Amino acid sequence: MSETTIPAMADRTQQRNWLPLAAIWLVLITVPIWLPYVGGYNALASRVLVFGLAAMGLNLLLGFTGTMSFGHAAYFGLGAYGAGFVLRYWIHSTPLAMLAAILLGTAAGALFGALMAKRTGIYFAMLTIAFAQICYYVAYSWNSVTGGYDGLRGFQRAPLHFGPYIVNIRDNGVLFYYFVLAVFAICTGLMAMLLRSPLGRSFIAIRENPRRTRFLGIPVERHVWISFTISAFFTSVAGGLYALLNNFADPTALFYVISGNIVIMAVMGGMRSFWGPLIGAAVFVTLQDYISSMTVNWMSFIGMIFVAVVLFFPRGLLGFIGRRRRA
Amino acid sequence: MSALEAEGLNTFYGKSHILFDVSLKVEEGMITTLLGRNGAGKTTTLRSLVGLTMPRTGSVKIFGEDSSRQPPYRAAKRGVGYVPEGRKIFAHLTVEDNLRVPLERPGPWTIERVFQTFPRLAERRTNKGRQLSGGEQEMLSIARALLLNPKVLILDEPSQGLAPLIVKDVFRMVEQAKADGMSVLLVEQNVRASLEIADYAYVLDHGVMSWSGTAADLVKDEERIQALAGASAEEWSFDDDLSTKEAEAFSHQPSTVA
Amino acid sequence: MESTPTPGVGRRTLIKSGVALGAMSLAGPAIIQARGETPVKLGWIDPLTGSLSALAQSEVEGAKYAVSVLNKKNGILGRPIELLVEDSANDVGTGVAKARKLIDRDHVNMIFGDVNSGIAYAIEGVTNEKKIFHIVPGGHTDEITGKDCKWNVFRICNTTSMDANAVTGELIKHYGKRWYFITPDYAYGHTLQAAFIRALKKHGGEYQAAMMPIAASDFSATLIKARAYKPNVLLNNMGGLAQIDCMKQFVQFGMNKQMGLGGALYELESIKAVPPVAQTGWWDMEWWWNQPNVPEAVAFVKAFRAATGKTPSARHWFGWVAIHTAKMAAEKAKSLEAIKLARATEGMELPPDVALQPGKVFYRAGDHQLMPNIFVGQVHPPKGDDNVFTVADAVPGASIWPLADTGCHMAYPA
Amino acid sequence: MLTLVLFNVTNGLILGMFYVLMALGVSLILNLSNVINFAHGNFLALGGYLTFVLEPYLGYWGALLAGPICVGIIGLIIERTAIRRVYDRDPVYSLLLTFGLAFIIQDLCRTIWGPNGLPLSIPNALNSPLSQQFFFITGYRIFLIAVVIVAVAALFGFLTYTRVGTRIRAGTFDIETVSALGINIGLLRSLNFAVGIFLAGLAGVLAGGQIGLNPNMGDDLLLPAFIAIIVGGVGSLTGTLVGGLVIGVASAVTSIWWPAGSEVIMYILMIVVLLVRPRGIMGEEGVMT
Amino acid sequence: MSLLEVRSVTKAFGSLVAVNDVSLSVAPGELRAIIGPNGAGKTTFFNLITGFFPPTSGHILLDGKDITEVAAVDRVGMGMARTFQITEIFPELTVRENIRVAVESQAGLRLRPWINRRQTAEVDDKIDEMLVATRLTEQADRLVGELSHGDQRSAEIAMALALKPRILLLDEPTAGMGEQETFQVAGLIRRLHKHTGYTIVLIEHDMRVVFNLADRIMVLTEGTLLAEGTPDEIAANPAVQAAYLGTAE
Repeated sequence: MSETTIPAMADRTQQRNWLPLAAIWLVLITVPIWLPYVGGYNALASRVLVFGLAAMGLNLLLGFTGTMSFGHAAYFGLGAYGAGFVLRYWIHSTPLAMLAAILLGTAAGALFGALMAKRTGIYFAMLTIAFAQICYYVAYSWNSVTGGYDGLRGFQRAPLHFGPYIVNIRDNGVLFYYFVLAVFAICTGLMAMLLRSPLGRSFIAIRENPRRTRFLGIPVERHVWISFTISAFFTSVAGGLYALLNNFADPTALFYVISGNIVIMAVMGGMRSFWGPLIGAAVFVTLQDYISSMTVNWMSFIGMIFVAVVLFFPRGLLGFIGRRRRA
Repeated sequence: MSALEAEGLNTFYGKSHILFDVSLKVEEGMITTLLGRNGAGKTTTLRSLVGLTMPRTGSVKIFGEDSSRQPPYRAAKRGVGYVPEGRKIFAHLTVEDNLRVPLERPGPWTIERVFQTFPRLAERRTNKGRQLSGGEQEMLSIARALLLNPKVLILDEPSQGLAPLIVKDVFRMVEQAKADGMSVLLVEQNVRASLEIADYAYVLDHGVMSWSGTAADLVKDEERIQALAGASAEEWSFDDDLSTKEAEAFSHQPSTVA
Repeated sequence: MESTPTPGVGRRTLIKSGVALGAMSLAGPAIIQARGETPVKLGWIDPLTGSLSALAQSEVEGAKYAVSVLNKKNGILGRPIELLVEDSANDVGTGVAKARKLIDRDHVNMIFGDVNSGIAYAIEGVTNEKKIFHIVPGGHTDEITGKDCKWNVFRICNTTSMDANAVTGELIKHYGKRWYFITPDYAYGHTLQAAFIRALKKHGGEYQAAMMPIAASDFSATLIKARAYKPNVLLNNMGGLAQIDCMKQFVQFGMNKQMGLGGALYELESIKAVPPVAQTGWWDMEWWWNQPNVPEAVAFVKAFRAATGKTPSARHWFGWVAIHTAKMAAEKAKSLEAIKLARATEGMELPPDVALQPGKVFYRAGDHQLMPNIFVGQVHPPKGDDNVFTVADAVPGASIWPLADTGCHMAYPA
Repeated sequence: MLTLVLFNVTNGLILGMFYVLMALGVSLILNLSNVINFAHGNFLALGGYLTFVLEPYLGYWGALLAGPICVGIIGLIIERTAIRRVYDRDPVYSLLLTFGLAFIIQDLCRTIWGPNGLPLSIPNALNSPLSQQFFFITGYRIFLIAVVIVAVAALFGFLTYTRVGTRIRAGTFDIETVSALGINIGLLRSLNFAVGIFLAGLAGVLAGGQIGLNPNMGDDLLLPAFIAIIVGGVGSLTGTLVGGLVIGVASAVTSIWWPAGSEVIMYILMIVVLLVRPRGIMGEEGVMT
Repeated sequence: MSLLEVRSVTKAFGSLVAVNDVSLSVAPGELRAIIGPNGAGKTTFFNLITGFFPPTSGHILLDGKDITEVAAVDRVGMGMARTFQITEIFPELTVRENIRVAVESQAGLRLRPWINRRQTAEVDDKIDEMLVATRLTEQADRLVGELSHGDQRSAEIAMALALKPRILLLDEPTAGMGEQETFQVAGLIRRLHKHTGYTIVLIEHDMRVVFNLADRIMVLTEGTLLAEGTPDEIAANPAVQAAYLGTAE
């Protein structure tokens, strides 16, 4: 990674202006109020958060550890299936569904990561695709459990129970959005904490200079593996939310195209900034949604946006802004 | 007219300033040597001349024609042959294929002539570059530059890591190039040997051109030569005193001699 | 491909959607609920991109044609019809998102779709949850009107079992009882193959089968295996582009000289995309344009050709029927409320100028499945324009798919 | 059973030919320019469609060559205007860029030529099986093999015996030194890109004759092409050749027992190869990572 | 007993023998310089000591313990820290952040996904100490990539020091530096050596640095040991002179 970058280490994040942060949360919290006025709808906002979380999860690996994965659909999709399995076969409990999503996705991430950690560059990236595609084919072929190509269906997210209080996220789209937002907030909080911790700093150190990092006594392969696993963890949370959002899980969520989309969201938004991937996801998801309603040629428009970002926003959308602020 | 002329080069790697207003001339038909200790900026100077590293300011002229901030192939097209440090042969290609890479400028040098001149390379023509010894690799690297039929030959530490016998061969080749009418810019750490064959010499020190003149003048200046190798170690007076804070900081470091 | 908005038939333009929606939301519910000029909004979701796009685009074309016809005749309940088309991109997640978008944002009155049974099924989850009247024009899986039937969902195309049952007799009669299946590995393929096997076993036949990925494009290995089995007939159950690819390789290997070819669906769109030698075998058509003895069909084909320059396929007919069903149901119920619409549609019979075929065509109350004729016949190279199929028999759907076999238990919300 | 295996091995080799043609193009571009071209499959489709357009004017044989050449020129233009700008940047940007191009080209094909797919008619002489025994070896498939062999031989000949080819191979190893030796590497990369796209176009024409044209026709070949490169070893074109044939055979043989596994076997094979030989079958230490 | 002992190591890359049967013994508290012309195998020798790659034959002992098979990263834990010929730093991080990574690694926090206030304070104190020791306090919050060469090198040494090593290996610490910077870095090394008694092994080209700092010098040419001795002995050795300046025929 030869580009000059925007570091995100504690020393500067602490001095950081809190205004942009407050703005982001203000925008997210007020979504259900203003969204209808700009032609949006709650499920779209939830989708943005879900993919934003997946892309931010991936970005821990891509932007902050400097390691490429083309296979994060595996953890996204396994998260979706994990949640789906619980709701479909076992118990109507949203928290347990999320727990299963995390366990399935993270376990797979840890296992595959361990098998790949010694590889680098394009070999690493291709192995990530390979493992993801194998998950895809398993989900595709194992009809009796996963529902095969048609997906796992016939389940619904369950309302949340807080003692005597019931929050009906099943039937109320706004409440479900806030549920997604709450999970998103916890996850981004964890990510921010991680990036300020010694472990997070070791990831950034690996990105900046793996050789130096190794000679500071940090086992690079093991830390890449840990980063991979943590990244899979966040992506699987997003996958679990995705299943709850759709009341559905299908093999497409494991397909390499989803991996590519997640990478593109991160890169487009700016993979060196903390919030960049969320911006990338917001742009990608809403544009795709809007343009595909207007013209069947939506792919051309999305494609042109990718090209334009590469040619005119060399650091991604947020990287561009961040750069100027620093200058 | 000079074969090569650099004027006020300032070159950076990222944010580090490497060359400070470096100027030099390579006169036609002469061997000019650029000397200096390791890390003085010799290689950077050469890279700036051929365009591999773009200087931030300054100009480069090749036979009077401005070629500042042009991609490297332009310099080569104008007749600058470059033998990079570390030889940089294509390890996975055969000797013959290595020789087919350079641009074919018209002139006396052809692959056949290379094989006549360097019979060792002819013997190993189907061997991969990585199978060659260091000396053979150096020959190949020089031959590759000669195939450009250059008017100026730039060599970056051709004797590096070679056995003395081979070093002699290399220097003979450089003299032969001069005899063939080429102008030569030679970067060397083998100071005495390079002064032996050079006409002009430049000394680069910490990115600044600190001396220039005829090679003969430099040969006489034993002190400067010694300094070039750093062999004459003048006593430095260090400020070894520590502030109390520093002393405190050091006291927390482990000590192997208790 | 046509992608420009047709006036009155609303695929919205880029500017229109943003501005109009914003304006509407700001103006509040008063405008939306104003009677008379407010259009009835029909949301249509189909895989306009991806391997099923040819079929999907025909359905949409048929629907748009129906909308343009009906809008000249008072629309629905005297209100103009606005058709909002969304691309599901052959992806379940996208399809579901589009359904939510049409319902939550665009406040459509009904939902239609999807060619892909899996997506159709997933959309049902949303429409059922939101209590929206939902017509599946072209997704075939049995369960949609079978054991997973829902009160708000009606289907126009046949179930896989209906298609399989209709053609089995002819296949045995013309070729024999040793069959080889090439079947796509998803719900549609599974149920279709199972239905065929049930029917074949009744006649004491034997078979072998290969399950292929839904979007497979190379069939050489499978065809090698098929030939080794030496069947009387090869049943190509693939759909869309995969079916076409399989057909081409089948004839390239000269296997058309060694065994028969047949199956449930070989749609007009697909037949037109293969070379003449592959235009062969015994198949079902869910609707066929060339019915010289049905004046309504003749008139429809003529008008449709004049309007679009195309010969209508079964997919066009699905679109046509779907929009008409919406109108008829709304006018019978005098409401756009889902429950009333569903009650009105149960048992509803299509008039001849909608059914475009002989006999009684109706929505069966017990499973919400349309009961048309299934046209069984032989595919052949064109004899004149798009005349690639000769009907041997028109089998009434109800006769081969009794309600008892469906496994549907219809339940309305309390 | 043995016949079945034999048939499938043969069939797999034929299948592998496609992967090889596709993978060699991807590999050329990756080796010299460090760009993973995700739009390669779409250039393949475009090549097929252009041939379809040119066929009425040039006849099949003329179009067979003209189509790929046209798509090569289109590739060249795209390289000169867009792709060259990402050479010196993090590879993820080339991913983003080529993903975008893939979307645009696919959509263009669908808009211009329709989603249905079009038949690319091939001369009748090629259109029947050669023998009853080896029925799956049709005249067309023999022709296809011949074209691929000629193309691969031409490519290797070009790379081995021409100076430009030698420079491309040298550039794979050390592009900077190549430029210092007087070679305009911008031009070299453009040419190399065009050759890679030409190969994609050729694959598109051949695939078009076999299964017809459709806008997504290259998608199924893209990942196998990457796998072929990885299995063979990045940086080695011979490796790519071997890798393509190996996964073709593996895929065909697997489908005897497990038709749905014909794709997943490639991934399993890749994982196994990389666990045993971290740089693929022919990969070398030190050549790219 | 010697702290570091290298017993006849050889390293071959294919047919090229970069280091040929070289032995070395460094006593505790010694400052040892390794010199030799470019391409003599000095850096390869260093890489063998630090475990960058394994030797073809021979053994390496730290404090009497055979560490030939120990991975590089674990040698750091055993008290071996190094710097590189081309400064290896985290250019886009500040000096403080660079050192923080090292301090936290040394403190055994490197796997910790959180950090509490007390530990943060401790880490900060150690960073400050390193900044003071290397005289970088004023540059603490600047990006390392923006510093002068000499300061970058000081930062790299600060990172190595933060590991609290028992032996410090410096590969050409003054390479590519100006006069003033060379003096600055040499001064730092000398202070370190003098005041803490660090065992230091360094490769160096600048003879002023070598002769002013080293207790003993070893000379490598063409991968073999040419000479070993005190600075005075080496200065008087004609073979070394020839190796360095070449011979005029």
